[in-house]
Amino acid sequence: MKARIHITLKDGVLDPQGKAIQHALGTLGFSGVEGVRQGKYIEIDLAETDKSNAAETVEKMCKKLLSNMVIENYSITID
Amino acid sequence: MKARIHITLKDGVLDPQGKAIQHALGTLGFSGVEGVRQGKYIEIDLAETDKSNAAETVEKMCKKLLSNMVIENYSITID
Amino acid sequence: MTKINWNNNPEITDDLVKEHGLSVDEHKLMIKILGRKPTLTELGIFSVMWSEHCSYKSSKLHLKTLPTEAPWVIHGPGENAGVIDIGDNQAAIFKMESHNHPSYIEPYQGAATGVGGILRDVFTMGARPIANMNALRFGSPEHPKTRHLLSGVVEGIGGYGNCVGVPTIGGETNFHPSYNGNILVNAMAVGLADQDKIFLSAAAGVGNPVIYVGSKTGRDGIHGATMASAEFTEDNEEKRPTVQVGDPFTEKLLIEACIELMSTDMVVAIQDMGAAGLTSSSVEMASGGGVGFTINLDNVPQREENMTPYEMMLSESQERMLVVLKPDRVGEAEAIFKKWDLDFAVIGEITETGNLTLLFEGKTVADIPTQPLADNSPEYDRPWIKTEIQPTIDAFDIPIPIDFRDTLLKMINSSDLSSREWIWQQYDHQVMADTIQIPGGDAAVVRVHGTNKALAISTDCTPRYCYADPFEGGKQAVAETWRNLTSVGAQPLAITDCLNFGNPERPDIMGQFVGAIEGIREACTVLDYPVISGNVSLYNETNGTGIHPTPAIGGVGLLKDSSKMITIAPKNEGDVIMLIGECTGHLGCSLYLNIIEGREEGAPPPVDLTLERKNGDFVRTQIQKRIITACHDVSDGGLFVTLSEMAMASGHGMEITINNGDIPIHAYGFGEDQARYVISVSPDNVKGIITAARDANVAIKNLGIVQGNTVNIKNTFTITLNELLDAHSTWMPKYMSNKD
Amino acid sequence: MKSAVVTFPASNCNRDMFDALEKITGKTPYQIWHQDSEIPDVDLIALPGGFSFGDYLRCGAMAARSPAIKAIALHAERGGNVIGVCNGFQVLTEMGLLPGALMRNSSLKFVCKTVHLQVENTSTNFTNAYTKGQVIDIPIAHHDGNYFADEDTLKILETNGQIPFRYVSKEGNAIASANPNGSQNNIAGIINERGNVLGMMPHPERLIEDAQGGTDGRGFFESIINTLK
Ligand SMILES: Nc1ncnc2c1ncn2[C@@H]1O[C@H](COP(=O)(O)OP(=O)(O)O)[C@@H](O)[C@H]1O
Ligand SMILES: [Mg+2]
Repeated sequence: MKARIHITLKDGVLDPQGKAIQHALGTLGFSGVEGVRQGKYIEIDLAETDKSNAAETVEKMCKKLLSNMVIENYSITID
Repeated sequence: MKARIHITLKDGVLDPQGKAIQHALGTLGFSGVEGVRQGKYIEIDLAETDKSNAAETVEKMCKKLLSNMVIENYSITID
Repeated sequence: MTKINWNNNPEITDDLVKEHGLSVDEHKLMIKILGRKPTLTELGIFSVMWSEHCSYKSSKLHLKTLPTEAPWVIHGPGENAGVIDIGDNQAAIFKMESHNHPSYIEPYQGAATGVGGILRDVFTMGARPIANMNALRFGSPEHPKTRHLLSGVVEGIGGYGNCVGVPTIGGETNFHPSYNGNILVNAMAVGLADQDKIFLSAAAGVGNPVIYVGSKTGRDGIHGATMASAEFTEDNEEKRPTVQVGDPFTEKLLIEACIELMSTDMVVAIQDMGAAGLTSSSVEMASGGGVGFTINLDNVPQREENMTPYEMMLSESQERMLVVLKPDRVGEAEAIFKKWDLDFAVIGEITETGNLTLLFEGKTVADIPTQPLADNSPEYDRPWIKTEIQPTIDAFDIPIPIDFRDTLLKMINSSDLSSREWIWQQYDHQVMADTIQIPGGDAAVVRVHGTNKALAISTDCTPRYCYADPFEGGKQAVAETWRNLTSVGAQPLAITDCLNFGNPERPDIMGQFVGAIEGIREACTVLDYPVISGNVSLYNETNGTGIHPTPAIGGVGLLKDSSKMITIAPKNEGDVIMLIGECTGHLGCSLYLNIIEGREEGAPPPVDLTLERKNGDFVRTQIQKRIITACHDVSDGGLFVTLSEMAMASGHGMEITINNGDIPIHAYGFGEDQARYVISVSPDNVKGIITAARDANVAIKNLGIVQGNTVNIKNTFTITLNELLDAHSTWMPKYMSNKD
Repeated sequence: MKSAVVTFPASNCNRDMFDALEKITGKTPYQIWHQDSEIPDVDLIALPGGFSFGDYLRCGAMAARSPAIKAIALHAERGGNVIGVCNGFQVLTEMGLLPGALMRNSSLKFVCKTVHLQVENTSTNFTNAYTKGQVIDIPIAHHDGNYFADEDTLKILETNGQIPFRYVSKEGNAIASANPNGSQNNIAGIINERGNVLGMMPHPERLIEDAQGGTDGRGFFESIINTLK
């Protein structure tokens, strides 16, 4: 199975990369950009064949390693 | 409108980060991890209200700045 | 006769041979060596081994003429890197290499993998890398790609070097339209080893195991020819060469693991997999040792599925090494690589056949005698024509500026002369805690860890001189590194070169190459400063326009007592500023002529090597005696720029009086005559140094004193330090923050 | 003083830290490999700079899940001193021994240069050899030194004197132009509430001899020695 994980910064956490992209888009002449946030996107191929088992495992992976709960949120999709 | 952009490495391009994450998951005791690829996830808030205009603009942004066409692919969703 | 598996083997047509970049004659030679037609894998192996990059076929003939010996040279060209004696059973090991084309395509990864590759050349010999340098040439600042390339290259060099924990301590950066379509990224690495623990690549010992360590093999950077032969492979997946991505984390582990391995007595031979990866490493190890290799490709650690022998042999995946071990030591070696989480596989063994024999899925897919493959590679004496000599420009024909202040400020605020701090701030130049002279001076200096010694390193080349006169330019590049090492008090010992030129099949370009080599040869001979390693990069051109000939030189020198090192910054108010060497006011090919008058013409300043040696030896001796307290050689921009740079570095102003005699003042101040140094000495030592100079027949002149916070050249200009600093420091940050 | 230096894969200032400790304390530090689950009884554990695990995923994240981490946390819990410099600081926040996180520099660029730091609190284990308000010069070299914590945490750090070092101008002002990485409140280093765990981005171990350009880093190690007297 494939797990797709989105890791995004929590609201209120400053995002230097997002800010820099927004600025760069402005200088490139793109107008109307009201906000940019950059996060991570991780794809994991799992040997597991049961969807709910997979979801549970990936949840643990996020908590234990993939995301830093002080500043980040995560969301998981399994397919 | 909100654009969600996924930027991933092209097939065959080495992904040192993904490799290291896969390894770390192994040491943490997660078994059955067959592959990990890490990409970027970018959210952009746009003033634009027309979906197809937005899509067109974001496409340009990807080509000009957000993705490195030599090694990366991108995909865009607008909502 | 070995049975060859002809299954899945396309017919080797003339077209296919051509697509592999081999000529008709080369094809014939290949068949003669094999005694039959090659397999596809063999064709691939021949094509990369005989490529310009690996075989030096256009340059060999001329490279042979370079001086490579001196009593302190332990290994000259021919090994992965050159080795010199620095006393106390210690050796400095170094080399410079180009990564031009990959860096143009993907600046970050191209530059990063360039750093990775040169580091491996150095640590494969048993050295711990202790310094990185980078010599960079970009197109004109106005060219739309320049900003992107500069930012990517610098980030890539930093991204790799910073992570592996080797300080990047210096380099050089030029901008010129001739590099618009073909930038140059030359990386140099310097390492340190004990002389009795230097490892070479020649394999030995029939039956000894051949080990693959590092990262897995993917389809990275496979020779462009693969594209053409994609239709011959089994799966129809798109086979365009993929960009090589650097993994500095793995490289760092590889450095530590290899150093640990080499601290034992298990290693017979070791070699990094550089260009043409598994092919060049195995062929060089086998031919160097006069033995054969049998490799079972099924055992090669692979990152991707269904890789063919052709792909495995031609892959340029990074961070890999090939090792020949003593028998019965595989277990011990494996434990080391396991500890560092690196791939480790026994992929073959040494045979007595002299052949590189490749097995794949139980069949022989290649069987090539390695000695003729490596040593009988083609060698060309390409036709060349001597570069036309440019007329010497008379300084009186160049207008005198109305406003010297504006002129100087304009010059130091230019792309050529402005501060490179924006670049080197992105490099960790202090990791390892031995950097005692950071970028910004003449040479970078690192201590030899745990000793009182230090190595000084400088990379130099003035391409506009080389273009006008390759011979004088070649001399000048060598002389400038020598001067820069001398300026910090070091004894210059040896150089590495990275010869970047256009298409050698054009006689004018070949003429530039030959001229530059002659110049390098002459300078190395007179200065006792041999070439111990190097690299040639040809075909640097786009749409038929070659780059400026750019023989980048990396020089290394030794300070036996690092406490005697000096910088370009005078320390005390009241110190006397003096000039060593003669001003003739040579404005031809100068930056003044270019920046202020918009002209790129004339003969470059001639390099009198005997004078260089005399003046440099004098300066070094006086530094060693602690008489000279600061020193800066005079190069780009001439005397006024040199004085300004010294003032900016010190935070003190200067009161200077120029006695220019018959020479127009602008030519005196901005001329680029060679063999000159500006020094500072304490007032007590002025008399003494003048006497010593007279005795040594060295020209010396009192220019003025260190004082206040303005640089004041009497009757010419007065500029405050703040104005200077502002002009010097802002060009690059401003340029780079201006996105387009 | 007995000390130990931890090495993670791709730590690269471990030797520098080791040498500094050896020179200043006169004793050879222990070396801890990231997979060691037991560590010797020492007065100080130092987590050095570098790019542990390539700084992949997040700086310090994988190192903070190493086997040696449990023992280090236990050492801290028992009141033992722990310092983390640069990557070591990132590991300490990822371990949760120090609050907050270190984000990408606001310039998005790696920055290596010498900065001015003001020593604000001299009553800590790590700063008592300096004088209050002293401005010292120390090199930095990092890509991710932009300190972030939520407002409540910041308030606590500020009121408890848990910010021993701040980036300042030569004159000692914590102004924006003196901030090399965008850190909140110009924070260069923080200390835990109990006062035995310090994380900082600048590298004191690179500045302990005149040949390195100064000795302003020494006070930091000398402070720890003083504390143990
Ligand atoms: N790409 C670079 N990387 C690191 N340092 C650089 C780079 N380019 C220039 N520098 C540094 O900037 C200073 C000035 O360079 P340059 O003008 O070429 O010196 P010189 O004229 O003495 O050879 C040197 O200390 C050099 O090491
Ligand atoms: Mg110089």
